[in-house]
Amino acid sequence: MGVITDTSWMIGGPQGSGVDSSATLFARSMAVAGYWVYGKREYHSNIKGAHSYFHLRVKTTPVRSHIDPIHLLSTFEDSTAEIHAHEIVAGGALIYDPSVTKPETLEMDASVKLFPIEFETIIRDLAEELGKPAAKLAIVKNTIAVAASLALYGVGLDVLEEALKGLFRGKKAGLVGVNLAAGKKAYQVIQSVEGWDTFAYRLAPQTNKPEPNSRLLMNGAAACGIGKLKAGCRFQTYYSITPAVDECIWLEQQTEYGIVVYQAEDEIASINMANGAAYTGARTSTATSGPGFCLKAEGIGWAGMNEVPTVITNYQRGGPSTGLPTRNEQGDLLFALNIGHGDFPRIVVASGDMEECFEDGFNAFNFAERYQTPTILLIDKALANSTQTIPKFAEKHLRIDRGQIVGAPESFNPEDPATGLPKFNRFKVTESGISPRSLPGTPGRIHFLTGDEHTEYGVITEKPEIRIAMMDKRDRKLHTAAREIPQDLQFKLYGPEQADITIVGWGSSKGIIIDALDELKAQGVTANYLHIRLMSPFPAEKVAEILTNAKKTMIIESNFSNQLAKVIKMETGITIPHHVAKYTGRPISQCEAVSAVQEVLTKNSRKVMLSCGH
Amino acid sequence: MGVITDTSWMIGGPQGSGVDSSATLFARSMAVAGYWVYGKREYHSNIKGAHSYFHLRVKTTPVRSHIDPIHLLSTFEDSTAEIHAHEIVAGGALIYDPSVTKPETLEMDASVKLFPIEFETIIRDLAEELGKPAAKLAIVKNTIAVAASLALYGVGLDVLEEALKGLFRGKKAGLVGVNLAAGKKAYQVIQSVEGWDTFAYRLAPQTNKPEPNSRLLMNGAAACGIGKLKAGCRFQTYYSITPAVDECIWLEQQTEYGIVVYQAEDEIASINMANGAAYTGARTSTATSGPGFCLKAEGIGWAGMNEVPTVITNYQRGGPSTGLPTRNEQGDLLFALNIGHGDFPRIVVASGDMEECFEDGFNAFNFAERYQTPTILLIDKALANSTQTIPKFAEKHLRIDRGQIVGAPESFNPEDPATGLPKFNRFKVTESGISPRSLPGTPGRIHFLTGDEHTEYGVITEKPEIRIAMMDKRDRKLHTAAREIPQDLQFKLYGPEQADITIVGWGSSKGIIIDALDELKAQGVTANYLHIRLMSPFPAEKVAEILTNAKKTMIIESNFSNQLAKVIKMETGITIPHHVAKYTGRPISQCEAVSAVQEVLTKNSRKVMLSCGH
Amino acid sequence: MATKQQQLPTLATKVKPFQLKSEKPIDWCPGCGDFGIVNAVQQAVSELGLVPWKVNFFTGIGCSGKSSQYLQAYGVHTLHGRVLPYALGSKIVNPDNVVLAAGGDGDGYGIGGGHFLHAGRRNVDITYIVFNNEVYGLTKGQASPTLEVGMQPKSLALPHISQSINPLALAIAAGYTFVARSYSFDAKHLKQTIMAAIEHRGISLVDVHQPCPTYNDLHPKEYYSEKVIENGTEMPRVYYLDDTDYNGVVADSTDAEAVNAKKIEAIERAYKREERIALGVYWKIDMPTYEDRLQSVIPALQGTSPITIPFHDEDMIPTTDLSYAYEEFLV
Amino acid sequence: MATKQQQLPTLATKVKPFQLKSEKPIDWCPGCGDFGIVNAVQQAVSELGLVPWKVNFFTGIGCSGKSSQYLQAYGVHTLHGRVLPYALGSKIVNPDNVVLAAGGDGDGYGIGGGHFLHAGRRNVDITYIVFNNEVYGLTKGQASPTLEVGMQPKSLALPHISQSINPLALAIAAGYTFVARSYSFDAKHLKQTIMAAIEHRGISLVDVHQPCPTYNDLHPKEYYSEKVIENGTEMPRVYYLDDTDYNGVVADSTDAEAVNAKKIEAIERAYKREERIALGVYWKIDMPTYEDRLQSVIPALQGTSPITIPFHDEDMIPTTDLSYAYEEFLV
Ligand SMILES: Cc1ncc(C[n+]2csc(CCOP(=O)(O)OP(=O)(O)O)c2C)c(N)n1
Ligand SMILES: Cc1ncc(C[n+]2csc(CCOP(=O)(O)OP(=O)(O)O)c2C)c(N)n1
Ligand code: SF4
Ligand code: SF4
Ligand SMILES: [Mg+2]
Ligand SMILES: [Mg+2]
Repeated sequence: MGVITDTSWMIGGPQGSGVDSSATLFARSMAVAGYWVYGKREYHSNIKGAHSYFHLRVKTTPVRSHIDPIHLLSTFEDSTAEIHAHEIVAGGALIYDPSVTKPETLEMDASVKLFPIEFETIIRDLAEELGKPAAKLAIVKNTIAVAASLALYGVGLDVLEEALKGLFRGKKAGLVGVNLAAGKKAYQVIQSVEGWDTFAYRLAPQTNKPEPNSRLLMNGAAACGIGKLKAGCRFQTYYSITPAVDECIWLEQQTEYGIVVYQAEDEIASINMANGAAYTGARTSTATSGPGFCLKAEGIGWAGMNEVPTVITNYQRGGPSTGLPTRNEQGDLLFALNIGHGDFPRIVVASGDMEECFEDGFNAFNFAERYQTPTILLIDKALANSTQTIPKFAEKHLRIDRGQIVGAPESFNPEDPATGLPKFNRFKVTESGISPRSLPGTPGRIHFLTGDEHTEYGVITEKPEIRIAMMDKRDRKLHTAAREIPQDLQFKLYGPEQADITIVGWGSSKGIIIDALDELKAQGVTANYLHIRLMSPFPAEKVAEILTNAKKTMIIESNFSNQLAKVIKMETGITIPHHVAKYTGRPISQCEAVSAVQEVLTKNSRKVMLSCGH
Repeated sequence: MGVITDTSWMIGGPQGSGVDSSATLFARSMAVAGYWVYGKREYHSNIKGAHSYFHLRVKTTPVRSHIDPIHLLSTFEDSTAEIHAHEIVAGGALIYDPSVTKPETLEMDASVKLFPIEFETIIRDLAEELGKPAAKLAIVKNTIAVAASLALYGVGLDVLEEALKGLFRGKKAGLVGVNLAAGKKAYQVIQSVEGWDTFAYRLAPQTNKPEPNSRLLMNGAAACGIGKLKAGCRFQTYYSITPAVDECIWLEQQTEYGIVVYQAEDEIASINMANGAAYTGARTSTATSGPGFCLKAEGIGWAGMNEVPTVITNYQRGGPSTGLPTRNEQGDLLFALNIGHGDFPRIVVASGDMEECFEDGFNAFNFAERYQTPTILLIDKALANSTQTIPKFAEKHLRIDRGQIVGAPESFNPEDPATGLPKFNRFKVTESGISPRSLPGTPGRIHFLTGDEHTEYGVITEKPEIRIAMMDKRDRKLHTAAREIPQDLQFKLYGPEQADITIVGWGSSKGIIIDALDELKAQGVTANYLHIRLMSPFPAEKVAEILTNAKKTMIIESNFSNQLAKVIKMETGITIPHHVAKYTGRPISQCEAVSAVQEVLTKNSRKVMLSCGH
Repeated sequence: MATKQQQLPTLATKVKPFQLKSEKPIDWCPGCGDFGIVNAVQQAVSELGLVPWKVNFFTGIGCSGKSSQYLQAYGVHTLHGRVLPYALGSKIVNPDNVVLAAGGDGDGYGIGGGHFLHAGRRNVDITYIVFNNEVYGLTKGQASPTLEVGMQPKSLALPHISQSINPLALAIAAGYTFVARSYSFDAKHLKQTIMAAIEHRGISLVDVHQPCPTYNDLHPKEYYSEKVIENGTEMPRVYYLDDTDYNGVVADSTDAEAVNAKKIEAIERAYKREERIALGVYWKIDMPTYEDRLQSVIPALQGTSPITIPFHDEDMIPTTDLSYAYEEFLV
Repeated sequence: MATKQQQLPTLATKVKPFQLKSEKPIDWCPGCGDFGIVNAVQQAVSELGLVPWKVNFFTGIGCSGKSSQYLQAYGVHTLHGRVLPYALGSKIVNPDNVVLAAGGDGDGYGIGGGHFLHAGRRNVDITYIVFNNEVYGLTKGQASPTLEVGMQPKSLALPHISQSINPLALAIAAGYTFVARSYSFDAKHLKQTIMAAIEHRGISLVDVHQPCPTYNDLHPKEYYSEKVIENGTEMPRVYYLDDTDYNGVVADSTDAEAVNAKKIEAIERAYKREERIALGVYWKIDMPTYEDRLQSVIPALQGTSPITIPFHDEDMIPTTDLSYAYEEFLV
């Protein structure tokens, strides 16, 4: 009996048919069983009908990436098997509905085990038992497909029950029963198929089971949202756009925290409302994706000029233009670094995994307020929409840093309004570049803001000497930030210090490459991974040092032009000789990362283009 | 008696008081006298009252830059002398109104010659002679200040008369007389001052006088507009903004040519209307400046994705944000190169002088249509607003290139509408990356456009293999352009092949640095100048070759962060070790350029910051 | 300025609606109102006998925005909220094409609100069809500007706390010269309304009530076919202005007083509070178009159009004589 | 939802208008109407006894936009066309401040047209003053959206070929709850109108006719002080709604029918064709503000405001308990 510790499962179907909830149920079940899960979601820019799928990987140890082969493909309609059957490995399995799928017509390895399930029959039986119309029960198809998979993997019904309870809470608790009943029937069907218990990819039982409720099953969008909540974000503006809208709607639901989520008339209103609110003193952010990010260019420049601490989360998706609106890309790096006309400081952070999404969501406000400058978070769609089991976030080490905010001066006498009127040098020229800030409403600290060049008091000026002082002052903040931001928030080298090859990357590739390091090691290659997180101010010196000392360097990015490689070249002059790029909108898999490294090592390829995945 | 061949003249006053027209009259007069003129205009973001001035340089040979010292300062009110008197060189002169200016209170070299003019008296006398109310004649102050200057420079009254005739044509011809009469009186006053004819900066008569009407006295905005007209531009959209509005209003006045200039409700409408019109087949452009350019980001990306030939002129001004809205900067290079999310090809050209503005304004449409991609022209305010005498533009070598436009297919039969319906592979994957284009209205060539990734027919797709083919195809166009665009439109090396130092620059610095080369030579320094004009596709190889072979390299830019140096580093890996930057919003003068080069040569300074000018 | 006759490019042999279907498979949700609208457009184009390759169909981004991919004509899927600028730019340079624009209520009245307003001021001869489903369909059901305050379709996390706009009243106030309402499942009325809008010379707005069965559970198809009680009697929800004594057409556009009075009447009609929904033309006036006015200030455009004026010869030598432009600069 | 009383932050000792002048020298053209508007704002703030440091003055970009630099209060010179988003964002997070917004007609009705429309839908409690001079002053006199079709002020190269908007009618249609017109050189009326607008709880629009002597030669100061012949008698150009029997105030905002009728009446008044110019309040209705509605859907905001809810302790340790947020994710 084959048991393994790492498996790859997929479920698919037309959009709107419940693929997402099936995947969530499956992931929850596996998590309840103590496994670690990583799931990636692929869907079209369509509401109903187009093919979508969820690809889940389950391991006995933490997992951060998907692999391309499928061990078990679970389907409940005709299209998924047609599209994905050829990806099932030898000895893998297919769960299908024999009334719509004819295995003999599929392009598929001959050794794939077949598990036909007559969905209609199960539903009909169930309907009879419960005395409900069968049409009302159609939705349990999803549960059946999941339960059948669990049976095959050797996961018990108790786990399914627990997972269903976690999923259907409060008003929805009534749904547990019927779904469980359907699940039971699916178990029976599977267990009636000959050889079901010798499935080659049956999972090894989890021996090192984490404490129940000690982990989170979460995606990057929610992780970032939670980070923002923890930071005290009280105003988030947005205009609906995939995939940024997920974070916004999630935050809107958190009514307990008093956060106002404002659906503005467009992204221009969003950024400028955010600027207005951030200036006023609320911790404020706005979230968007490429097309909306374009529209924020002018507002971001204004925040830079006026030293207003607005946080902007840009969820990157396939560009250019409307592009591949529901697909992955790391295509906005150069744009984010240069958005807005003229020179002004900005902080740009790119998160690499759930923990970074949470921490960066939190830190962004500290950076923005401490350095009084717009702070852009880059999160790619693969991270935003992927689900992962992770330990609960560490929170103890977190501190709020509001930077220099001053209250009323001592000279203020509430009895004498005139003492509340004096002007305040909000833009004082200081060595750090950071000036004390007062919030509107504070007596004795009246000042002006203007996108025009201005004096210390915020008064418009065109005087060359003030211009120079102010440009220099604003720029110094970035140098201060570069000095102060802890190095491990800037970049990190994963794997051995010395390696045959150093892989450079950013964003969602982090988990994939880290997982690939293990696989490479197993294949006899020592590789390490330089993960870059702080894009502005860019840690040029340290990065240069690491790259200069590396034996061989390569970069992996999910964009066409290898934008990070360009940034590194611009900042350090160093040319990374081997570029791996993926721009199909599908995230890189662990397998792809491994073979790209091997190709660079063995063939010395200068350019490797990846294209796995539908 | 001192005669010179190169002089620096200035007139100033509150905005709205006629400084501009005075300067134009002076420049025209000098041009009529056969001299060459370069004039730079400095003004506040204000309509009336703030100090503005026009700085003109007059030479017996062509001139492309200003110098900082003033030989003759002409004033008709109190503020200008107060602000600028200290800039007058020893032996220079001041024309002033003794009723408002007291020379003894001015910070000024003792040797400056004084020419008091009682403006009120002249105007009163004139009013009496003409029987008009004096108040109606106040405006001739400007002419008086100009005429007095001409007298001092030794330029005859006949020249003034000719210039006035050129200025006041058609309905305004009646104004020639009164202005000439005022001018005559100014001549008399000057010639009554002792020693007027021994003024140290009296101009040498122009012996090598160009043919009358063989030259243009023009600024960069008009030069670009003329280039667009010549190219057949038929639709220009804009939203008012300094300094781009000048080109637009000028084009609007050219009703003879049938060009439609559309003042849209904002810059977003401008770019997208332009896209709509360019797609439809009219040669179309839009013009803007920094804040408006921000708003065009999304539309530019759409044009890139849909291979629509829209031309965008971005008149750079002091940023960030509203910045120094009427001042100079070369601050939008990195933004232009990276504007819009995701990767798409764009052509970016930066014009360096009047001729380049004209040619680039013309070529932009050829590039846009041949490579079917948005084409961005960068012109800096110093170029847009400076006046210069130049030979009439060469036009003979110009050719229109509309790229691949196809008409109805042979299969089309006007009798049978069905033959007009077939779809057309507008986005055919070709080796050059360029696909045949059909304009709406063409039978048998129906196709779709969409900002989503699309098939050859323009149908939305999310298929990885098509995505790859299309990204690659679009990118290839840029390689084709890099191969095809003539090298002298990409960059040019001015001065000797071999030099002690190679200066790199772009935009309006061209004229200044070329003028500086002469001065440096006189000072014993051999320098040459690498002028970069095509920013995307960037001529990386050739530039790298020149820089690698150069003895020593430095760069001069009018922006804070030396953006071109960054681009060069990103594109070639080469670090230019000496950076000269000016970011006060005032253009670089020839003197500053010369001394910056000297400072680099003598002190080996890594960073030189320039700050001359009010 | 006298108003001119509409001249549409037509065929001797009309194409059939099925010939106007593109190959692209439609991927709207089953039961979506969008189907009805695209069908009506195909039928209108067919019935008017328009030359399909002279039809230029611009759409925004959203479920509705995909429509341009489904009509076999020159179709341009633009940017979210920007369909009007595209359509205007295209029509101004080439008035020979028939320009149709369409998009969602979020697209047109939300992010596109500024363009919506200003397009009314120009009166360029285009037809603009808005798919009004009260939600942002393609981004999964957030409120659009036509969703009434206090409502909460199932896709909203919290009840809606912004007031809705009245697109018809706004359009009339903004200067649109043809303003109508229709309903996506009233095939005949919708087709006829679109035809009338295309035939109208000037900018036409057709606001189409469009059920979104996936996100808008407040106003499904059933809502529109329900009977409502009015003055004690059962009446169909949907009825026609043509069956009432309301007439929104301005008889004489030169009588400024009368035009003004009619405009107020039309706005009042648009604001009328009723359980029922009145389909039809709320407002129509014949006025000079932007194209007409352009020709009056730019004589060089008379009898021609921006795209038609030649600028090069057969050898691609530019033919534009710059003398006129040079004049002011010569020295 | 019942409407609440306006509560403004006031001082026992009012500051004098001169104390509200900032040090920045004003650089408008001599005779510009803008002077009158800034004076009126200073006087209104003084007379209402507002706490100056709780006054947050947001302005757009243009000649008008410079105003925020001239009032000694927290002043924010925003971006062209974006003054409303700034003002709204600021007010929503801190309702304790008095938020004033101001800008040009190009700024507000042109590029800001979309925000102008949508701000009406929210009814956030701010006051918005528009400097209506029919031109783009700071960019040298191009047409603004209030310039009538066919007009050609001296700064225009060609006659204007787009129709103008009627800002009052649009604002009423868009949902503004206080809509008034005033004139920059009618110091008393303007001051009083601005005061009433500030006192109004909800979004107020004050459209101010403002002569631009430099570019708008059609409507100089003299135009406004001219007499016009009406029904055969000489009458002053400018008059007051208060002196007529028109009353734009909605008495009972819960009577939907009556509100609707009044709204139509107000729009009609705004469109009234006359040589004369009627100053005053065209429309006023008391309705729940956006802030009120927020509190109704987000209980955590009741009795507090976004900026007031604490999120850290004295040692800057975050105090937000994430348990509630974590719940759905725990496994
Ligand atoms: C600038 C920009 N912002 C946001 C989006 C995301 N987006 C796509 S469709 C859509 C809304 C669609 O709603 P609507 O216009 O009402 O059309 P419907 O789907 O309801 O037909 C949005 C916000 C985008 N594509 N571009
Ligand atoms: C995005 C953007 N576009 C254009 C401009 C240029 N601009 C500055 S002021 C102005 C117009 C001013 O007109 P208006 O709003 O009517 O104000 P006024 O000067 O008449 O008071 C414009 C277009 C800008 N600053 N930003
Ligand atoms: S989401 Fe709504 S509008 Fe979009 S296709 Fe589905 S039903 Fe139609
Ligand atoms: S240009 Fe007009 S609006 Fe601007 S300051 Fe001068 S007069 Fe006032
Ligand atoms: Mg919609
Ligand atoms: Mg204005």
